[in-house]
Amino acid sequence: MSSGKRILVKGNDAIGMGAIKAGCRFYFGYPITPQNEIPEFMSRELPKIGGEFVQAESELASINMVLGASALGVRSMTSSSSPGISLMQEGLSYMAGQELPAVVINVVRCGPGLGGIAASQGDYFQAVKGGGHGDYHLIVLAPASVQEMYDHTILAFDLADRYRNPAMVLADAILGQMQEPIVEREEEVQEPRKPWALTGAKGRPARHIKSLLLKEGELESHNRLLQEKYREVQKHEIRYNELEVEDAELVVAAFGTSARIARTAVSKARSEGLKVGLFRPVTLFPFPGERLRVLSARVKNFLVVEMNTGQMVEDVRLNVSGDASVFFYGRPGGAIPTPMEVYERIVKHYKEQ
Amino acid sequence: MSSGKRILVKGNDAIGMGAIKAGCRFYFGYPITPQNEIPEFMSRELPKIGGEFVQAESELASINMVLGASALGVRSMTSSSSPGISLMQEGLSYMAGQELPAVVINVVRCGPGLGGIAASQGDYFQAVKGGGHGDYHLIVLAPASVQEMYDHTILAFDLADRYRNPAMVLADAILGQMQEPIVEREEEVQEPRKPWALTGAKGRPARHIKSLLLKEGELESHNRLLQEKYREVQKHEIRYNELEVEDAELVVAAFGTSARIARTAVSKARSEGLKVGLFRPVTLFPFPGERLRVLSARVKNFLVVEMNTGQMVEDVRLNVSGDASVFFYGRPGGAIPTPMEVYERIVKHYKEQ
Amino acid sequence: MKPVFSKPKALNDAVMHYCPGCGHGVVHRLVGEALDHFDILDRTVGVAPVGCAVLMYDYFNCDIIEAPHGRPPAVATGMKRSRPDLIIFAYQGDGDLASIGLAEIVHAANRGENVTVIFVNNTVYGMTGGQMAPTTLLGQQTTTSPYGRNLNTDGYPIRMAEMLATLEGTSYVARHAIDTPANILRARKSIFRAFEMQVKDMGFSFVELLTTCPTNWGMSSRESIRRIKEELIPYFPLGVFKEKEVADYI
Amino acid sequence: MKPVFSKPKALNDAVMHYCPGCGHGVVHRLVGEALDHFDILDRTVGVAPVGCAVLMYDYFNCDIIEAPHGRPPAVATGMKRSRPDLIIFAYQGDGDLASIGLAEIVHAANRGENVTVIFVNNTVYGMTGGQMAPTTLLGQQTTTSPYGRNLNTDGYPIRMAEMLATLEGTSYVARHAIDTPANILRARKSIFRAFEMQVKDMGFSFVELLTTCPTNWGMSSRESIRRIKEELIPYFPLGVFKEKEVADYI
Amino acid sequence: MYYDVFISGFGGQGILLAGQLLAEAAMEKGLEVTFFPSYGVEMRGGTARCTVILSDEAIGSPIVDSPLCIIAMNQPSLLRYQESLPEGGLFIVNSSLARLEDVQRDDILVRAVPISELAIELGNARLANMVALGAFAQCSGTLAPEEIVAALESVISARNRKLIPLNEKAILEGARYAREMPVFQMHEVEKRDGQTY
Amino acid sequence: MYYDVFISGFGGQGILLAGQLLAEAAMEKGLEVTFFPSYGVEMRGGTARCTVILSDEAIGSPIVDSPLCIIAMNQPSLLRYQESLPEGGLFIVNSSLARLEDVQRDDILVRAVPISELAIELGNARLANMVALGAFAQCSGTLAPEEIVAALESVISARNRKLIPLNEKAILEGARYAREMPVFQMHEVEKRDGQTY
Amino acid sequence: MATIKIERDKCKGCVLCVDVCPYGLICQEKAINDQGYQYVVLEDPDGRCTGCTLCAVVCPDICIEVFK
Amino acid sequence: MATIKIERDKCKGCVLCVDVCPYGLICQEKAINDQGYQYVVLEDPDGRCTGCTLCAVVCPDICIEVFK
Ligand SMILES: Cc1ncc(C[n+]2csc(CCOP(=O)(O)OP(=O)(O)O)c2C)c(N)n1
Ligand SMILES: Cc1ncc(C[n+]2csc(CCOP(=O)(O)OP(=O)(O)O)c2C)c(N)n1
Ligand code: SF4
Ligand code: SF4
Ligand code: SF4
Ligand code: SF4
Ligand code: SF4
Ligand code: SF4
Ligand SMILES: [Mg+2]
Ligand SMILES: [Mg+2]
Repeated sequence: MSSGKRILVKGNDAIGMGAIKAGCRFYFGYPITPQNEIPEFMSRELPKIGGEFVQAESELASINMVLGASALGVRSMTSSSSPGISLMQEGLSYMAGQELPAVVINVVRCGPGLGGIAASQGDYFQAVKGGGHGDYHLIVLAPASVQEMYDHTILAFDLADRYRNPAMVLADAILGQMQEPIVEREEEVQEPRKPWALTGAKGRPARHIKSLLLKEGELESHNRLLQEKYREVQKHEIRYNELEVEDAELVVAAFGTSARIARTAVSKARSEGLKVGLFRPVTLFPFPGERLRVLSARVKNFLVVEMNTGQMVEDVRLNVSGDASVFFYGRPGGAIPTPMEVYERIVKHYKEQ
Repeated sequence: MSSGKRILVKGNDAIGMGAIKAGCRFYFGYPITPQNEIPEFMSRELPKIGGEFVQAESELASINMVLGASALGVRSMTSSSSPGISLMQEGLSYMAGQELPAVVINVVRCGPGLGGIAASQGDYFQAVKGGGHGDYHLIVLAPASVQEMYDHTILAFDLADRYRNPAMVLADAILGQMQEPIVEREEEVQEPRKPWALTGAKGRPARHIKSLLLKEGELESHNRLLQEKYREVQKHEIRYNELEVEDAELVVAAFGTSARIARTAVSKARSEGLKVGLFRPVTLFPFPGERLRVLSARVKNFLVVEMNTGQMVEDVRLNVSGDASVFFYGRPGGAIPTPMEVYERIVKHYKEQ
Repeated sequence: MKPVFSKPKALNDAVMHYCPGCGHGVVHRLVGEALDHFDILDRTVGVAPVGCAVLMYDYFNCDIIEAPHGRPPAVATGMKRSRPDLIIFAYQGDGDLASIGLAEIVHAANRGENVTVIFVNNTVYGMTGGQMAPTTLLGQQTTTSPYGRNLNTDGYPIRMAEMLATLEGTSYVARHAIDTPANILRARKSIFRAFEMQVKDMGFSFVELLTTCPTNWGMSSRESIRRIKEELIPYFPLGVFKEKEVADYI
Repeated sequence: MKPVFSKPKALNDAVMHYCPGCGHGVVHRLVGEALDHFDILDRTVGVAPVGCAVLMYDYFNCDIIEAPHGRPPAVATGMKRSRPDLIIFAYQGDGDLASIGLAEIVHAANRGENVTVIFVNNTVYGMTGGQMAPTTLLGQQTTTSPYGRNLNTDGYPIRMAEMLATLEGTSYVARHAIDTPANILRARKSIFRAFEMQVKDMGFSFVELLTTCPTNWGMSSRESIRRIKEELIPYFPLGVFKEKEVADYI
Repeated sequence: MYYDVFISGFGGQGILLAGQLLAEAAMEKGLEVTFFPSYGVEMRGGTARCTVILSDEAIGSPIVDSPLCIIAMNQPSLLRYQESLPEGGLFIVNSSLARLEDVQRDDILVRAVPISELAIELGNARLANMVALGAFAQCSGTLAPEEIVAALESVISARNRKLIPLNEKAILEGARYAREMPVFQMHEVEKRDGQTY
Repeated sequence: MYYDVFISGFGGQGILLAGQLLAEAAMEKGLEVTFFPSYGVEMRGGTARCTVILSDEAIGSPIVDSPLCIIAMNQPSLLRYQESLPEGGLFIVNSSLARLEDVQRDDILVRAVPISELAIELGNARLANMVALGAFAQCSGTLAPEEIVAALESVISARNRKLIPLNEKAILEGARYAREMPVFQMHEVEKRDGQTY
Repeated sequence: MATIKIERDKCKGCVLCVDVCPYGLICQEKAINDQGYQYVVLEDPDGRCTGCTLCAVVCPDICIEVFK
Repeated sequence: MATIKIERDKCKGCVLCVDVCPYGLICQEKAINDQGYQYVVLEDPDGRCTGCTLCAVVCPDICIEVFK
């Protein structure tokens, strides 16, 4: 990261800035709180730089506009929040099947249903296990600061293009609404060539992008190739952060805003002499399970903190070794676990050891 | 089950028959292969008995028509297949949030995207972990015969009403298209009273059904009540089938059509002297994890067979004890694992013990 | 002295959350008066949209359900088909009805569902903070048309009443403005007529109301009322576009 | 002797999977001829629907993408906005366009997207085995209207060309029949005109084609052709409903 | 008792009806039965296929890789499916439309029946499916031809009730032909273990 | 160094701008900072709230249960939020619009500043947010009033540039008042451990 | 004789009623109500109100009742 | 003089061309082609074909080429 000027930016705006920095010139979206600043930013900025902002008639239309733009090889994106993202599930499954790269932002709010507009992490499963039909994965990034809202948006474009796969930035209402200093990236973003894109069949045979594969065995092979690709992603793109896990007796695992809250709790615990560490998955798919496996060879207590009723905790359980204990603390429906509450759980489970 | 006359019925028709037996008089749906026999059956039969068949303009409309009908306290349903079910995710999240009972049939085909029309189990995650936004669960039943297509449809209505929650029958193209003898149920189905239904506010205060909960803490409490309900469901409604697990050294776990295929493989293995059993979850949510935990105290080898790249296997892993080995064999994209393939895996992993 | 004008019984006494001068309140009252007039409050179920009127269940004394954004016509269809004895009305904003829910309104209308739809057109997304709606006028600045709605990129404001009137399935289609007392009384008459159509099993009835959104128009209530006359009515003409005399039903 | 009628270069030699007498083949040819005529094959991207024409990428020599059911207009919008130099056409069936994709077609039309939409109306869901479409005629039996389409429960057959013509955003709207040679030649002219509109940046163009589905109509090819004249055209009148002379664009 | 049969042919040959009738007959006999048709997009291709499984126990897999019997009603089916038969499997070939000389396997039982010709002799090519079933009943020994005849009423729609006698005749004719079939069409095969069938 | 402050008042009082200015000033000083506003449906209710966190280390939770300082710009805020303060917390009260006698806590530091009156004296009630910030800077000792002034340019839009001097005056006036504030408004409190602040 | 009753605490001070009263009988107060709005009141010392209901018809918050 | 060429293996025997030929020059065969359809052929011993292209215009399978 360059040592440029720090500027105070709202999380949602940082996403818009990151997208433009990444070379995204085509935004398609439909308003929904708490991410309206993204379409608003794009509607203001894109026309200035020769891009196009289209307010789609719905999230269904948004994702399909993105699908179309992406098929032509340009970088494009959409953003929404939980109910709107649910409406995109068919389109996301198609894009995964068609291997189309694009970036989808989910500034998660609380559900189920209309729920509310407060922050939540209730869409982890949907993002990570595949809310649409069929065997596929999105690449899922979980920023935890406004700087990362910017950085992850750029990274999402890069990963999406590298793996020809839709990538999702899974933020939440707090990250979308808060302001923090960020430093903009100075180096140019490199857009890869896209020899698969539809550009008109000039001087080459016609190309098709499709997910319907009717010939015997064709769809199975395609699925196996997709799985192969996901394994590649798992091999190369796992990212996570750690804080004082080296000597930790208990490790708190949390992503996004929960990790920020947990960080405060962990610091307090450390300051009171408890050997506690923090493990933050930065990529949710690929999930840093291997690292958890390694950690759990030594650490026998994990506390997973989420703003939901327990979703990532399943992936933690799937990965830690059999004799490690995995505790969970979460609050659903827009309630935010406080640092104090997390601290109390740390103390509780630390003692239980 | 009564000892009535056996009749040869197609799986999809059995669903229609079950629905009508259960008292469902309102069907809303949009055509999609491989479940078209369901709307076709309903369009033929419902008008004869004073019901209504509405061909909705889309799956989005279908699920919302069901939402409306269900809110008035009547039994109603929709059916579709994978891409269409993806389009229902917002509506399902609303219905779960609003605690509206209804039955949704997913005759799964292969994906992702348009994929194909062959059978698949690629929508397990979507059905079980929640393809929509927020923390919620559907009740998910996995029939494995045409008789169960009939029975489970009735059961789904009962469970949906009992818990005020949408219930899904997760079938697949094979179950939908095949014909087997079934025996129709003779006893009347009891529909519970629905004191929460919207029926016009005659002689009582007006009622509202909603999922938007804006007052401080309200949505969190609502979510906690929902979780409480899901725990009740887990306590009372777990169903599974077992075949020769008592002395088994290796247990094959599979649901739906996979379980049928596995059954043939298990019989073959048994006939050759291998101590192999079969474990079939009948309810996918609630998942019979506890029983797996118990089994895994003794059985140390599990082979999960699915028509996908590995979904239910995660729930098996989450539940068996730490030192049990869980192997997986699956084929995605409409390919069907053959009994012989499964048998070979059984032999392989049996030896690995 | 006797009261000659009071709050309809269909509405309760809660303070409404709408902004000062917002048109939703008047429309609520007119609907309430219709429910009183036909004495159908206790067999009516309303369908609330997602939009500023999402909280309408806090104000009406009838059963109400919340529909996902844009889907009230589908929800209303599911209801009316299963309980044709109930009176079902959907209340929708312009984002809800003319944007995300376009397919649902057109198809419910085309099927001639015997329900009543009240369509509140304030040329903007009120609830989410003033983004462009399909009904936003050309040149109108909103938070997502910061340089004014541009026909090259954003297309034309859509006229729903006219469009629905062309469908064979609609029985009653009208547009009115919630600005002057005279226009409000005309709107009232149409809303009454719309419910009457349903009570008489005459099929799909639809009333579009041009209303103010002072907050997102960035205007005082007074200026907003003026804008209806000066800008909205010229583009969205008022009147009854269609009125079937007999039901199509066989 | 020189060939005076050959397969357009825009189409390849594959045997098409359509049933004998199916109208899709003729429409493919007419679109192919238009691509040849304007010499745009190498800068055209087609959007295939989900419907019997989903496999059109096996027949056209231009780049083609498969859109989710009903969403071709949105996919086409995403494409044209990002590469306005490309020629984008969407090819849709009546289930695709008039049922599940109604919001997308109306909004793309209303935004005046500079794309061409070819709408194949065969009054039935061909691909899925003959269920009722929004365009199914009253009384017509289909697998989901086994007693004939009933206006009380199923509503009216929807006339898309007329509806879209009422939108300010559309530049060219026509309906033709694929039955007699004369009608086919008229359809050809309209399809050419529709692509010409796009080539000249004139905005949204739309051609509806009445075609046969012998398989699901349960008729011979011959009877199907007769049905177009006897039943379809009386309800779906032919003609050019709208043709802008100059683009609206500023 | 367990038996599975795969029937394949052209779209118009009544393949699915044959499968259903067989399934119905077996069910009426008290057996467990599963019938699985081909469906959907495949139908456009003009081929029809189905699998019927009969058993006196609960049936496991409804899908069979290697059916004990295949009925090939036309040449493409003969070519495409003969490989699927297990050693010793029964291959009933409609020799009116498929060339026996294209059978490559010498480890299976082939029964060549001029199914279409027999049907045409009975007065209607569309009776081929019934002739085939009769032959199948006879060759496989799973059901008596009469048991299949008995199920006709349940499978044939009321409208076509008057056709039942003709169908009955066709079934019995197929059975008769198979019973009296010249033996040269029975390949003598050797299993790898040396046993002779 | 770590400090967090919660500002609450009516919609029109410029609460969010105050928070942003504080955040900007702290950032320009080189601190880490997080600003979190209330948003959305709540806005319709006519209240505005925000939290600003300053620190010389990476900031953890952007949400604070118990902020070290609360600025209550009106009576509802005074009533609703005083409970959130920790022992010894700083409570800056706009005594023009909130009644000091409604402060129930005796374990916190209360600073009563007639913020709105001071703003009106400066010529415009809308300067209240700036006055409040000046007072906050003075009382909390987190930033110098001048450091806040210096950030004005970054936060105030070009269109309103000419208002900067007036805003500066208001900030300094708030700081001055707080500096010279009569002492009787400082509650002497005893912590449970007997220490006196 | 006629008059109107304005529910003070429901009034949001939009002044739409003020504008339509043919006799200008409704005035906005400086003071604010519980909701924080400058509410309106009837000022009709001479009993000129005709009970025409225009004010009530336009009031979005349905806080005017008319008596005659 | 004119004639047409029908691609036998693409023809699906829909006979739409048969119906439009003004001179009835196209006939359906009893035999079937590779696709399994009874294809059509030109029977124009007297060279009456005018190359009017009507048959080609209606052919859904684009299997008629016309020469003049
Ligand atoms: C699926 C979905 N998309 C978007 C939203 C966000 N949203 C809520 S209300 C609304 C539009 C409100 O505008 P309108 O329908 O015109 O009603 P108004 O508030 O103007 O009365 C939107 C986009 C949502 N709740 N759900
Ligand atoms: C979301 C979704 N719903 C339903 C389907 C199933 N489906 C495939 S094609 C089709 C309709 C085809 O009819 P039409 O659009 O009229 O095209 P045709 O085949 O008649 O040319 C349907 C409902 C699907 N693929 N995806
Ligand atoms: S935002 Fe607009 S529509 Fe919503 S309540 Fe306020 S004035 Fe009314
Ligand atoms: S089903 Fe109908 S539309 Fe589809 S290919 Fe056959 S004739 Fe054409
Ligand atoms: S009733 Fe008429 S006269 Fe009386 S105050 Fe209202 S508007 Fe004025
Ligand atoms: S119209 Fe109603 S809300 Fe508005 S000022 Fe008058 S009384 Fe108050
Ligand atoms: S070109 Fe004309 S005359 Fe010649 S065969 Fe065809 S239709 Fe007949
Ligand atoms: S129209 Fe074409 S496909 Fe049909 S019969 Fe004639 S040549 Fe064959
Ligand atoms: Mg609006
Ligand atoms: Mg069609």
